[in-house]
Amino acid sequence: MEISYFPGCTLKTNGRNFEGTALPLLELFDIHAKELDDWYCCGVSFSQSADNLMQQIAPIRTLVKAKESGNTRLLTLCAMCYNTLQRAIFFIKSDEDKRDIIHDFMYREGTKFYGDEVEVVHLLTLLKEIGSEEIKKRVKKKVDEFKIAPYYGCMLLRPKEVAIDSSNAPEIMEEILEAAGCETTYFPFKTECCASYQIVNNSEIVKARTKKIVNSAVKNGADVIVLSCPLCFYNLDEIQIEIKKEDKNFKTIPVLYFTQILALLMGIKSEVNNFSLHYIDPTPVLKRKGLL
Amino acid sequence: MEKRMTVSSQNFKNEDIQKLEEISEVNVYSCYQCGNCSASCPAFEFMDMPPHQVIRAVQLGFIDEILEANTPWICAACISCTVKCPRGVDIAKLMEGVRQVILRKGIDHLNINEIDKKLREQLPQIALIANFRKTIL
Amino acid sequence: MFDPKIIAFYCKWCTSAGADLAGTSRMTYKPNIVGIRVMCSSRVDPEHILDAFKNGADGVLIGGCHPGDCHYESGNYKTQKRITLLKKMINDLGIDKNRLRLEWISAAEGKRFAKVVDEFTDEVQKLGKLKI
Amino acid sequence: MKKIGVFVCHCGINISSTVDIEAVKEALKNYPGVTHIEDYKYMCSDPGQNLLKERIKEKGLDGVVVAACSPTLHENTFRTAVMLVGMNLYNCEIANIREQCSWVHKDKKVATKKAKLIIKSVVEKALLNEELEPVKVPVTRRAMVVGAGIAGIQAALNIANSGYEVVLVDKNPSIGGRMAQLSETFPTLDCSQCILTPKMVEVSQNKNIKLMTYSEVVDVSGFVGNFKVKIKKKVKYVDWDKCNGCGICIEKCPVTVSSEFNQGVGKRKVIYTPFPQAVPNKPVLDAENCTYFIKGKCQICKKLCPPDAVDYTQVDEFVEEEVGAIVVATGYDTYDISNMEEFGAGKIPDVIDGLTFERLLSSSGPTNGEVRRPSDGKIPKEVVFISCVGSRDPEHHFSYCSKICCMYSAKHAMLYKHRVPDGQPFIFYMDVRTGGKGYEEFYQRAQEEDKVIYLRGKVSKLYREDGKIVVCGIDTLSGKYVELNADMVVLATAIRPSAGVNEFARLLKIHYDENGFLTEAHPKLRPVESLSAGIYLAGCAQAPKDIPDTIAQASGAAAMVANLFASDHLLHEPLIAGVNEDLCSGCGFCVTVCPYDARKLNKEEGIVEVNEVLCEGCGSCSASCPSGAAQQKNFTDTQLVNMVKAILKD
Ligand SMILES: Cc1cc2nc3c(=O)[nH]c(=O)nc-3n(C[C@H](O)[C@H](O)[C@H](O)COP(=O)(O)OP(=O)(O)OC[C@H]3O[C@@H](n4cnc5c(N)ncnc54)[C@H](O)[C@@H]3O)c2cc1C
Ligand SMILES: Cc1cc2nc3c(=O)[nH]c(=O)nc-3n(C[C@H](O)[C@H](O)[C@H](O)COP(=O)(O)OP(=O)(O)OC[C@H]3O[C@@H](n4cnc5c(N)ncnc54)[C@H](O)[C@@H]3O)c2cc1C
Ligand code: SF4
Ligand code: SF4
Ligand code: SF4
Ligand code: SF4
Ligand code: SF4
Ligand code: SF4
Ligand code: SF4
Ligand code: SF4
Repeated sequence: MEISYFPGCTLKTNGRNFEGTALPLLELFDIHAKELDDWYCCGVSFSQSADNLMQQIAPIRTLVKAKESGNTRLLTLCAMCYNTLQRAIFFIKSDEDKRDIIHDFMYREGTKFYGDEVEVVHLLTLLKEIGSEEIKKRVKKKVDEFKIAPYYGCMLLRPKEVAIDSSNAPEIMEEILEAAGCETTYFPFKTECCASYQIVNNSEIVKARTKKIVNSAVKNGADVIVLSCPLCFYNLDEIQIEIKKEDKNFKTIPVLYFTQILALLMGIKSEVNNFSLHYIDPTPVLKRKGLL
Repeated sequence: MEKRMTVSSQNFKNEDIQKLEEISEVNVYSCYQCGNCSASCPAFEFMDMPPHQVIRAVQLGFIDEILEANTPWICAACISCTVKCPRGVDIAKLMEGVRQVILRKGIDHLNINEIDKKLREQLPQIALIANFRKTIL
Repeated sequence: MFDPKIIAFYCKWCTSAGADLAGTSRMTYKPNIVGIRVMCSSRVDPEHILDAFKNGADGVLIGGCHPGDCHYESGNYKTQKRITLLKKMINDLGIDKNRLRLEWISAAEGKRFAKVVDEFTDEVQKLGKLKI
Repeated sequence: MKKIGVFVCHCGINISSTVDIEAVKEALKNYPGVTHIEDYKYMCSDPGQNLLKERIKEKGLDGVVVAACSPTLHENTFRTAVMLVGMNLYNCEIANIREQCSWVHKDKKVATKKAKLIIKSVVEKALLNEELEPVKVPVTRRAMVVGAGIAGIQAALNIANSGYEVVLVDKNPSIGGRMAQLSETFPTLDCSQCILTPKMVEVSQNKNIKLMTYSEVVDVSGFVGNFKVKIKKKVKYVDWDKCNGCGICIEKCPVTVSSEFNQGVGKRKVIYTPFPQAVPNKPVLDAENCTYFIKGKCQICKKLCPPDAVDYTQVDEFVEEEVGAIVVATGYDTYDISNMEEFGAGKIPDVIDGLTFERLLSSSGPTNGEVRRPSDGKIPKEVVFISCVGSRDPEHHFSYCSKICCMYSAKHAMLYKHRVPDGQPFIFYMDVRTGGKGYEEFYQRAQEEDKVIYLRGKVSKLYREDGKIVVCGIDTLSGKYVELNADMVVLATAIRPSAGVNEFARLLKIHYDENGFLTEAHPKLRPVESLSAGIYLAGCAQAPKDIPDTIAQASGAAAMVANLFASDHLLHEPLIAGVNEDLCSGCGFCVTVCPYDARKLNKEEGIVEVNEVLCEGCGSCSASCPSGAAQQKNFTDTQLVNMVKAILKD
């Protein structure tokens, strides 16, 4: 099966460990993620002002490319891309007047977009559709007492109309990881924001957030945190180093993409993990648990 | 913050308030001040004025306080507040509105050159782009 | 703009009470509709509807209780059957079937009543004056 | 032609501000049949009614049309007035130019035009109205009360003490409802059982009350004065006629399961009564959990029962009752905490709901009234009470206020403090609603004497950490973020209509609102009646309410029943459908559409016959009759067609 794929900007750079593990993983299920020939930056943060339609153009152009690709589904890995594209679809569907204005603006491009032509799916949703049985079948390694804290952050869960699972108490990552034989841990901070792009001008907020989130994971016995957003990844991973500098008692914890764990369990060669992109080295714990 | 304020219907006629309501399309009068938005906000501790007080200030027409507060710039557009609000107030959208009202006065909030070079190289692109989109017009 | 004439038959127990609620709640809706209160929507004979069209109505609205809520057990089901049949028939007579509408509106649905009236009036307005 | 008088009401300015009364009068002055037209400021007032009566006499009118408010409001008023001067009440018609005209249109021209059309069409109807006399229908002077919580008990006792028989039905093995589960009750803190039990005993001893517990209504037919109700008596596996209530079976049954009455915190046996003071105090056997039914072995209860009352071969039994009136008092459930994801969705053992806390407080409860938390039986030292859980949250749950939780949370905090003097209760609230006699004083006492700390804000989430429950929220008064490490959390969950009541309402053909609460006939003026004659509402089935309000409404419903039973027959609206024997071809179409079997085909004569008592006047037969033989009185084909024409003429 082929599915169109929108990588977004970061997966080609900081997020190579994410894409690198996700795509081979899908191949195991005979799903070929075909990157769009041509795509635009999604804009990352969805514009919320009623009168700023310009910012909607970029994601819509990408969706038009997806429509032209001939596949009806567009796969995303990055939570932010998922969010922006999905909200663009929701926006186009829910406001006819604004849709018309956008169509007028794009008239030279010779195409229109109504929102029903393509469906944006996140990898987690896709894996859930594939189902536990199929996931189980492909697992090669067994791990014991490896406790994973799945962290969702914001963009997969909010606003409600784009949420891939319950906004308050999502379970989808747990379901998939447990199907693959992992143990997940109760983690009350799994849906809390890491402070996102505030890393650029106010890293103190990110520090405070990460400290709360990491402490909670550690307290609940987690060995690693897994997630699905390159920005959360950076915020939770790199900042721990900064926190550690200030607070010697702070206990760090490795952060991984959920696909990295699945790829290791399914026997995909470990090089795709690009462990050099991690700030807190996850290899010791992975070795201890027999995954490396 | 001022300790005394004169409440008057004149406050609502303020141009910025009207623009804010227009840009955000949020009906702030739905809010019954339960504070759930603030309690869910990841940046609460860093804000001059937590989200529920921003709403309150819009309800009463105290626009200057809002424009001066760091709140909209601290907001991470995480939408936690919006999904929690029992009355369906889209606070995240209102925050965007406040940012836009200020930005459209020609006041950018961020000077790209001020960002630490090392940080700039190290950060994922999505962090930078998201930030630019919220802080410069 | 064209001012359509719309006749409505309301069941006393639901839609007429819903219309009253729209009134007590001070909602507003388009004024083209004039209602006739009957005991049950099933009192409405297809003949009455045809008669209304013949006499110059541009649209006819029937309001009954929601399925399962009929005051007379099953009146609304009968109405539904009759109206479905009648819609086919008037279409054959050259009257657009959308000029006839059946809606379930309960006594608690004042808002819905107003909405239905506005929507239906718009629709009939778009269809223009009925010519037979 | 009849002489019709038209009376146009201003309703103060409610009508006259949007309807040009003079123009209306002008337009109708020469309308065929209208011989007199007049306006007045308040037609329903005494002078207004007198005016109506005077003119009928003076002008020799044969019919009147009052153009005023909705007929649901004053049709009765005006019809009563005309009858006083000898006019048949069916010669008085109402044209609704207020709710359906002046209040919904702003433009005076448009509203005036519409008012004219409405009045003209009603004049057409009045012109052809027949003089009718009400049909006399006998009343079965016997009532049924469904639901035997405090509402049902009170209604049943009041009706029974007025001298009428009552069938009291409850789906549970015992009567008492939720009140039996409560510990002490606000605002006086008297013990719930102590004030309820005497009433329960009174029910069991009252000769006029026929008690059917563990029973459900499965079918209802008929109409006011003459309902037929089919009741399923659920299988109990105990022959209650033989059982003497000794309780040996309960004591000896070796299997225990979690007790519904104790909200799952305590245990009960498989053969059980829900609580010791149950009425009737006879057990039922829960076959689902019984070893004998599962494995075919045990039979201890049967073997040990002195009068041999246990009977494993029993089956459901169905009985029919005839009653003239029905009181619905099916009460409430509380919103299940599994719906509250941000509060742990019921997965955190020490986060419980209010009813569970009542059981912990109750001296006859699973902890004998000691407040011990479910997870480890420890006495909690800091307890957080959260109000408005699921209530006042239109985005995620329900928009309404559950009305009693402010008060019971204050009560809970207070009682907790009395049980655990070194403990500290906290209440998160958004508003405190204490509208009731002595209620605000009760709230003040909770704060002043028991030092309950009120935090103003909605809790955003809570989670477990180190054996505590961390409650996160904001105190909007201080503007500070609050984190509270609690030992136990009590959620004041929304009051919901009890499960299955909407299906039941459909059986009865009464309405319920978007939240599932039963709809009263008028929100202010008829709060104890349903829209269907002869069916009354009491207690939380209609809306959340506390015990005093429940009792008041239940007594009101009982008074309505007694009112209905005051005479031995009812006057039935004569707007029925007859048959014109000359026109009837005996096709039988009308027979198949009539929902009440009011029409019977007389095969010999080849025509249909109508039972006037059974006909409810829906008019369905008239619409289906191909020959025009079945005409509904005062809604004849000619009348309807004339009304249509009157509207379309200009
Ligand atoms: C935690 C809590 C604390 C409270 N504390 C107080 C207090 O201190 N003071 C106070 O005044 N009020 C208090 N209340 C409110 C009080 O419980 C109610 O006002 C009262 O119980 C309502 O009585 P009811 O008869 O309407 O309903 P219920 O008590 O619910 O009775 C309904 C009965 O109908 C039966 N039933 C339901 N459906 C059917 C059916 N289809 N067929 C047959 N039978 C059916 C049920 O089995 C039940 O016996 C409290 C409520 C809660 C939740
Ligand atoms: C400003 C205001 C607005 C309100 N708005 C609403 C509303 O919107 N909706 C609503 O539901 N409720 C409203 N209410 C409440 C409503 O007015 C009351 O619930 C209702 O009027 C109470 O009726 P009653 O018969 O008990 O008392 P009353 O209306 O006070 O009637 C008592 C009668 O007894 C007579 N009387 C008194 N003493 C004696 C005596 N010794 N001998 C003989 N006769 C006596 C009096 O003359 C009077 O006629 C409002 C109240 C107020 C004050
Ligand atoms: S959550 Fe909604 S209602 Fe509550 S304070 Fe915030 S905006 Fe107002
Ligand atoms: S969107 Fe902004 S204001 Fe709302 S919770 Fe997130 S950071 Fe706070
Ligand atoms: S009769 Fe109706 S319309 Fe006239 S004054 Fe009375 S309430 Fe108002
Ligand atoms: S037969 Fe069933 S109810 Fe009786 S004692 Fe045994 S387990 Fe209990
Ligand atoms: S042992 Fe027999 S008589 Fe005694 S309570 Fe049980 S069933 Fe009734
Ligand atoms: S009674 Fe109080 S706690 Fe209950 S819903 Fe109303 S305001 Fe909330
Ligand atoms: S009007 Fe006709 S159909 Fe309706 S109840 Fe009477 S006889 Fe039956
Ligand atoms: S439908 Fe009309 S003609 Fe046929 S049996 Fe009934 S009354 Fe007679």
